[in-house]
Amino acid sequence: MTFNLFVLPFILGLIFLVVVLVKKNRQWIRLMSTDDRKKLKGWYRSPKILLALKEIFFESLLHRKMFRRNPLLGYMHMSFAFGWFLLILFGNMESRIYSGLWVNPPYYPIFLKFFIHDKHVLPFEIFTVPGFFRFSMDLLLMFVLSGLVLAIIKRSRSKWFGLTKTTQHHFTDKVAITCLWLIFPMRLLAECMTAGAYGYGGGFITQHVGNVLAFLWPLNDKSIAYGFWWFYSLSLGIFFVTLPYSRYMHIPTEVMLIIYRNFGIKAGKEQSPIHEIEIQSCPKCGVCIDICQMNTAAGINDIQAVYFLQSVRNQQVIDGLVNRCLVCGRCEEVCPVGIHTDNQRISQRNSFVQLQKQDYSYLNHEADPQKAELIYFAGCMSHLTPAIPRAMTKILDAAGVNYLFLDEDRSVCCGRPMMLAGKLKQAEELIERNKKSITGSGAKTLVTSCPICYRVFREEYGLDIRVLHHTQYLLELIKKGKLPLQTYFRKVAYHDPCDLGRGSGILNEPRELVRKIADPVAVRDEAKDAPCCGGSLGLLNADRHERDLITKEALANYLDKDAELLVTACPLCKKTFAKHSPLEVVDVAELVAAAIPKVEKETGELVN
Amino acid sequence: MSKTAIIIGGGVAGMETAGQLNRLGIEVVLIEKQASLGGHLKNWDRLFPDRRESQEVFDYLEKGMNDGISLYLNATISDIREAGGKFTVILEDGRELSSDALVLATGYDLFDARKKEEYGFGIYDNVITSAELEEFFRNNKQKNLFEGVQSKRVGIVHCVGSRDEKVGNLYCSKLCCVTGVKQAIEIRELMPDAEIFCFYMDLRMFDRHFEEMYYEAQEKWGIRFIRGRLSEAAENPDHTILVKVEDTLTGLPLKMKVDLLILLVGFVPSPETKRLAGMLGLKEGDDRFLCPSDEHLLPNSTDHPGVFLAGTLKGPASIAATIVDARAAALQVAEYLVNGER
Amino acid sequence: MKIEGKKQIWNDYQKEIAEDHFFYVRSCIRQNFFPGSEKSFLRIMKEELKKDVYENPSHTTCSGIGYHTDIVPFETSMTMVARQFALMTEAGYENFTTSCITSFGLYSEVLNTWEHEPEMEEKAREFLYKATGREFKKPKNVSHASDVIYRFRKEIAEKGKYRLVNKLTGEPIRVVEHIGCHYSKMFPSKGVGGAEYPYVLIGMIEDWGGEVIDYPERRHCCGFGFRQYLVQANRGFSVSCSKKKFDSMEPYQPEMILTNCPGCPMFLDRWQYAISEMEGKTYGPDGTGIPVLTYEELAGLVLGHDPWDLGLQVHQVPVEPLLDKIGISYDPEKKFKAADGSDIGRPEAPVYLKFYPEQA
Amino acid sequence: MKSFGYTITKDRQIDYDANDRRLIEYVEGIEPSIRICMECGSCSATCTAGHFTDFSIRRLHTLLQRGETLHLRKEIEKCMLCGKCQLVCPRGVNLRNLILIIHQALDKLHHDL
Repeated sequence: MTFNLFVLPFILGLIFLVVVLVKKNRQWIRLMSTDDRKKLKGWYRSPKILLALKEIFFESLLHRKMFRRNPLLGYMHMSFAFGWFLLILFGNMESRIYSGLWVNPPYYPIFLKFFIHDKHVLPFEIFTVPGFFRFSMDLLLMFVLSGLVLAIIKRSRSKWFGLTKTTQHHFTDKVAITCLWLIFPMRLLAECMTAGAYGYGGGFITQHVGNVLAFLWPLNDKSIAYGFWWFYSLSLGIFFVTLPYSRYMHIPTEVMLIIYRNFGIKAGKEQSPIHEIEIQSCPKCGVCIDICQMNTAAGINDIQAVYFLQSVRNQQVIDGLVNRCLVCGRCEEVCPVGIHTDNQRISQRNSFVQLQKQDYSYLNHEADPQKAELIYFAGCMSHLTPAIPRAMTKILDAAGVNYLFLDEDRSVCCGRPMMLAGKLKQAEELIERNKKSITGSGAKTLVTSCPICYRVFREEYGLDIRVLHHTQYLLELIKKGKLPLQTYFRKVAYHDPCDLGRGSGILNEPRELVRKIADPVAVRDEAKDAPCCGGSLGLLNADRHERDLITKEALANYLDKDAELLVTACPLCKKTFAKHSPLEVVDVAELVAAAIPKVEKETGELVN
Repeated sequence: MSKTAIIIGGGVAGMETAGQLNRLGIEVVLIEKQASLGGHLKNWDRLFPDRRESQEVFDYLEKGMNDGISLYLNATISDIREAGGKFTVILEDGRELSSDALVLATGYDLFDARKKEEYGFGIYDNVITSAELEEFFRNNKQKNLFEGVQSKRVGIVHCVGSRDEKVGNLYCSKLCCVTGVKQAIEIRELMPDAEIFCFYMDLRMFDRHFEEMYYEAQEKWGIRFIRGRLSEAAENPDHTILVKVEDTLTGLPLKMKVDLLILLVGFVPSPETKRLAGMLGLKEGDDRFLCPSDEHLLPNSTDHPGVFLAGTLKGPASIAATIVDARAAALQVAEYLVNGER
Repeated sequence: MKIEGKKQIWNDYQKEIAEDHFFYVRSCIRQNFFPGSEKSFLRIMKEELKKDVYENPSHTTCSGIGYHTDIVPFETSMTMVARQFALMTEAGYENFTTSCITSFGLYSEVLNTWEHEPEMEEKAREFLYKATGREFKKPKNVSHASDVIYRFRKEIAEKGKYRLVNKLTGEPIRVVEHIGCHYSKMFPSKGVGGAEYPYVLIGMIEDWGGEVIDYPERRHCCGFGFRQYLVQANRGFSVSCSKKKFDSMEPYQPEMILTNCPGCPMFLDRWQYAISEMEGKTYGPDGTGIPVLTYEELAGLVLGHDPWDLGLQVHQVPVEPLLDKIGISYDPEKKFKAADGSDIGRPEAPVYLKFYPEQA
Repeated sequence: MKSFGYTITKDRQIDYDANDRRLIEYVEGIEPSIRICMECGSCSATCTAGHFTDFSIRRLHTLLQRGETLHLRKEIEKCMLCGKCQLVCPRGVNLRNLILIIHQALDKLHHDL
């Protein structure tokens, strides 16, 4: 007999789940931009699918990244995901032994111990094929159950798992989690009871536990065991039905997300289906809470990506929450699922401010741009730190560069602050305006002192000339021998600005530059792990005390070293740090400018 | 033989000078025209910027009034004579007091707000002075200022009688600003839902903690500040006051109804000071306050040997500054009496 | 409002007003605006109060309009003022009284300047002598004609036939007073009651039985301000000023506006018409407007003079509702008849302001 | 309506009692830091947009405080959100957010204002 009525909840649930997932996936693909859809063409022939599968194995099943951040949390996720996967895999192989078929009805391996009672296999028999599988299945069940124990502990001891605040559950979440937690205990009980009632057919755990149960509970017979098979099937069925409407949707969506990502489809600044896929993929592991400076420095622990994404998923987004984020990219850097948390924020901000108009018609009266080979664009903020543009002009003059200081007199904002506030369309007008003066100058290179400008120039302007941050350009000048430098070995700590380091991946150039002139000290969090200075324009609604706390915490990263100077490469970082720093804060460009030896006018000799 | 000093005026400056001189072993005579000591201090409730009770300061000053000080209350001076470096002060009742030195500590008067007729003090029902408000605070600690009034909006007018050539006072009384901010906070404490406006020209928060108090008034208490001098006030039929200012920060004239208008009255020289200065031939400044012989180096001496000045008869000063000045005066007097230097 | 406070101020600002023998100078514009007013003053003074008032037909403008529009320099103005004083001196008078508020302000300004800068007085004497051969003494007493009526207000009340009381209800008539800017805003001590709370008109209203209404924009200018009115494009500013006053007084439901300046009654009266035509807005009950009277007209009414003899037919806001309220008898038929019985014509009916009884 | 060749000009005076204060109350509720402005004007002096036009965030804030909201929308449209104002503010007022919240408030209270 290979069918029983109790398998129906499981079967129906599974069919329902598959239908919903297929529909959802089709919907996502339909709503994708044509560009994104094109990327998916012929996916099955593409080697990218293999890379995707590999990533799925490591991330969706093994949870490798999560392991690195929090082993306990990683184990919990792995035991569920990988354990369940192995149960299915081994179950299928085991069921083949008894049915002799490669393809069995899906319920068959799941409920195998109901249908098959093989008295020839002993519980500890591991060197025969059926014995090995029976032993393994029990072991795997224990593996999954150990994850369950951790999950239960996590509900009350969330801090052990890095979550400072337990997330709120919806009704469907509650139903799903109850079913999920019931699935494996029910399976265990059903298998134990069945093995106990028959006196054979169980594994090393199920058989022995079953025997004990049969002894303790003489009334036990096959009908009670049958009841547990029903419970088991119901738990599975209900879990499958509620899954698409609960947070467990992250299990299937993450798989899709990995596939799409491997085909180059990413969450941008504007809403798209991939945003929803990312949001659905969040497993609420909470590593974004630990890393967030708003939390660690200012004690603000209800705005982190996990909560923000949840509010989007529940359609309870409020602007106050969306706007309360540095958009520093630190959580994006550590997210095990690879969610683009910054763009998620910006796209949500965008949906709040889409209809708000800006009017820059007053810029129409500006004169035509001058011509030059190289454009130097200091950026708005650099005008508040005049030492930076002064250092730059000194350097450019010393190197004999033919340049145009585009915003020497007055500047049009680069547009990134506007984008960070979600005003994407509105920023375009500023971008067009600046583009006109940049391209109109005929320059081949654009150098900027501001990482905020640099990032938007690169990402949004679509310029066909070289765009460099001054750290890159200065290094180039030095390497070409155009800048004679004297070194003075002062110990300095280098701070990576968010938009330059994490945001644009410019990590080495400033370091190399610093090494040429000074003596950098090692700091705790650096490069992509560097903290945000707290001045971020991405944070829209923090009060000054909260910002101060963030700045002070960030400074601590550099202060307990024997550094004499704090070096950064961003006017905003410089100005923000200067408020609290006991060390002098300078830009790399200032460091370079100071290292240019003076030239004796008459003799042409270099003097110190 | 011990030397004697007569101190005229029993306010903060007079009391502190008397106490200090007495502690230095000098015989002190203190003459006060009123029935009790303390002067204006007795009318204030709490002092800026820390809002301590004025009574505490008075208690300290009173402790200095020991047996070594001969006190003449209700005493008005009819004449002062001088012979051979000795002063004889003749009281109206004929008593004669003599001394080796004379300290004038006759203080100031508050500007009579009636002189700013356009503000309607004494005419409109709900226009009061900052001094009246202090009196209210001192006597009715828990009472609501606006019993029976529906909406609660208070206007506080800075520079009433100060920086005003039209009433003859070109000078800044300098303490009205901080008083206004202090009183604004105190009103807010009594009435948390009141809307409070200060009408100012500049906020002269010159002393320690003053600026912080202004900041607190804005941040914590939500006091609003409108830069513009009150031009005129009118009474509405419901007895509220219509104020008109230029909101100089927007460049627009502004009118607003307030339920209570408080006039921050400034310092003016007292007629009694003028009368005594006349007897002694002391120098009066353009602002009509008395001038010491050297504002930087001899701030308590006069060109008249043996005659000294202490406190606010030289111009507006806070209580803290007055006490410092009184101590300086005491030292100056002692030096004169011991070494004969002025 | 604390009346004691006001009384204190009124006590502080009392001025000396001559008792008899007045040298009277007229206003340039009032004879056109409200021609009955000056006539009424002379009639009251001479016939009712039996005072000696002298007018010299060769007196001229004081030049105040020119002075305040920056056309006539001060030196010229003070010489013209000196000439008026010379006429007074020649006629043997010492008490100078003016019909016009701006004149009153200018005479006060000139005398005050001479007091502080005697060399200016010398200059004026020299200029006057060179130009006309005249010499002068400064007047002993300078008053505005409203000061004089104020001084005799109680006598007028005694002789009066009417009181400012609503005949039907017995309630006092609610009056807002409007003082000309040049009366005391320049020299508070020269006006009865000072600059902020002038008493000159209030005294009349109180003694004649009315109730004075204070309102927030009481001090605001009527908007005449020579420069505003003389340039047509600026008249919008003038009318806006008047409108500000009307809007402010409207909630108090005044039954009448009393004035003591040549320009104010003109503009407070005519602008009510202009505003009604431009914006459809009227201020009195049932679209009738608020009647505006000069103090001479009001004194005449109190004394029982015929309204049409007082020239009330040239008012734009109809006065009949007010007359009816007080119970002053008049013949509606005579309103547009001259003294000789001939027809003087009728103004076109306004669209919104109810001017003719049949419009109401 | 008749024309006499001149018009009745609207009073320039701010009528505080007649003005609608809902906007400032909304804005202040979300961004209380605007209370501590001392009207120094450094924000407007450094303003990127202010270099090209008469946009003044200081004046805009003052007018908002007085309930003068008629031209507010047009004014804030000139802002580039660069954030310099906030950086120079000696009192730490969150000026950039002020612009965003005014936008938001105008949208939310749109029907009533």
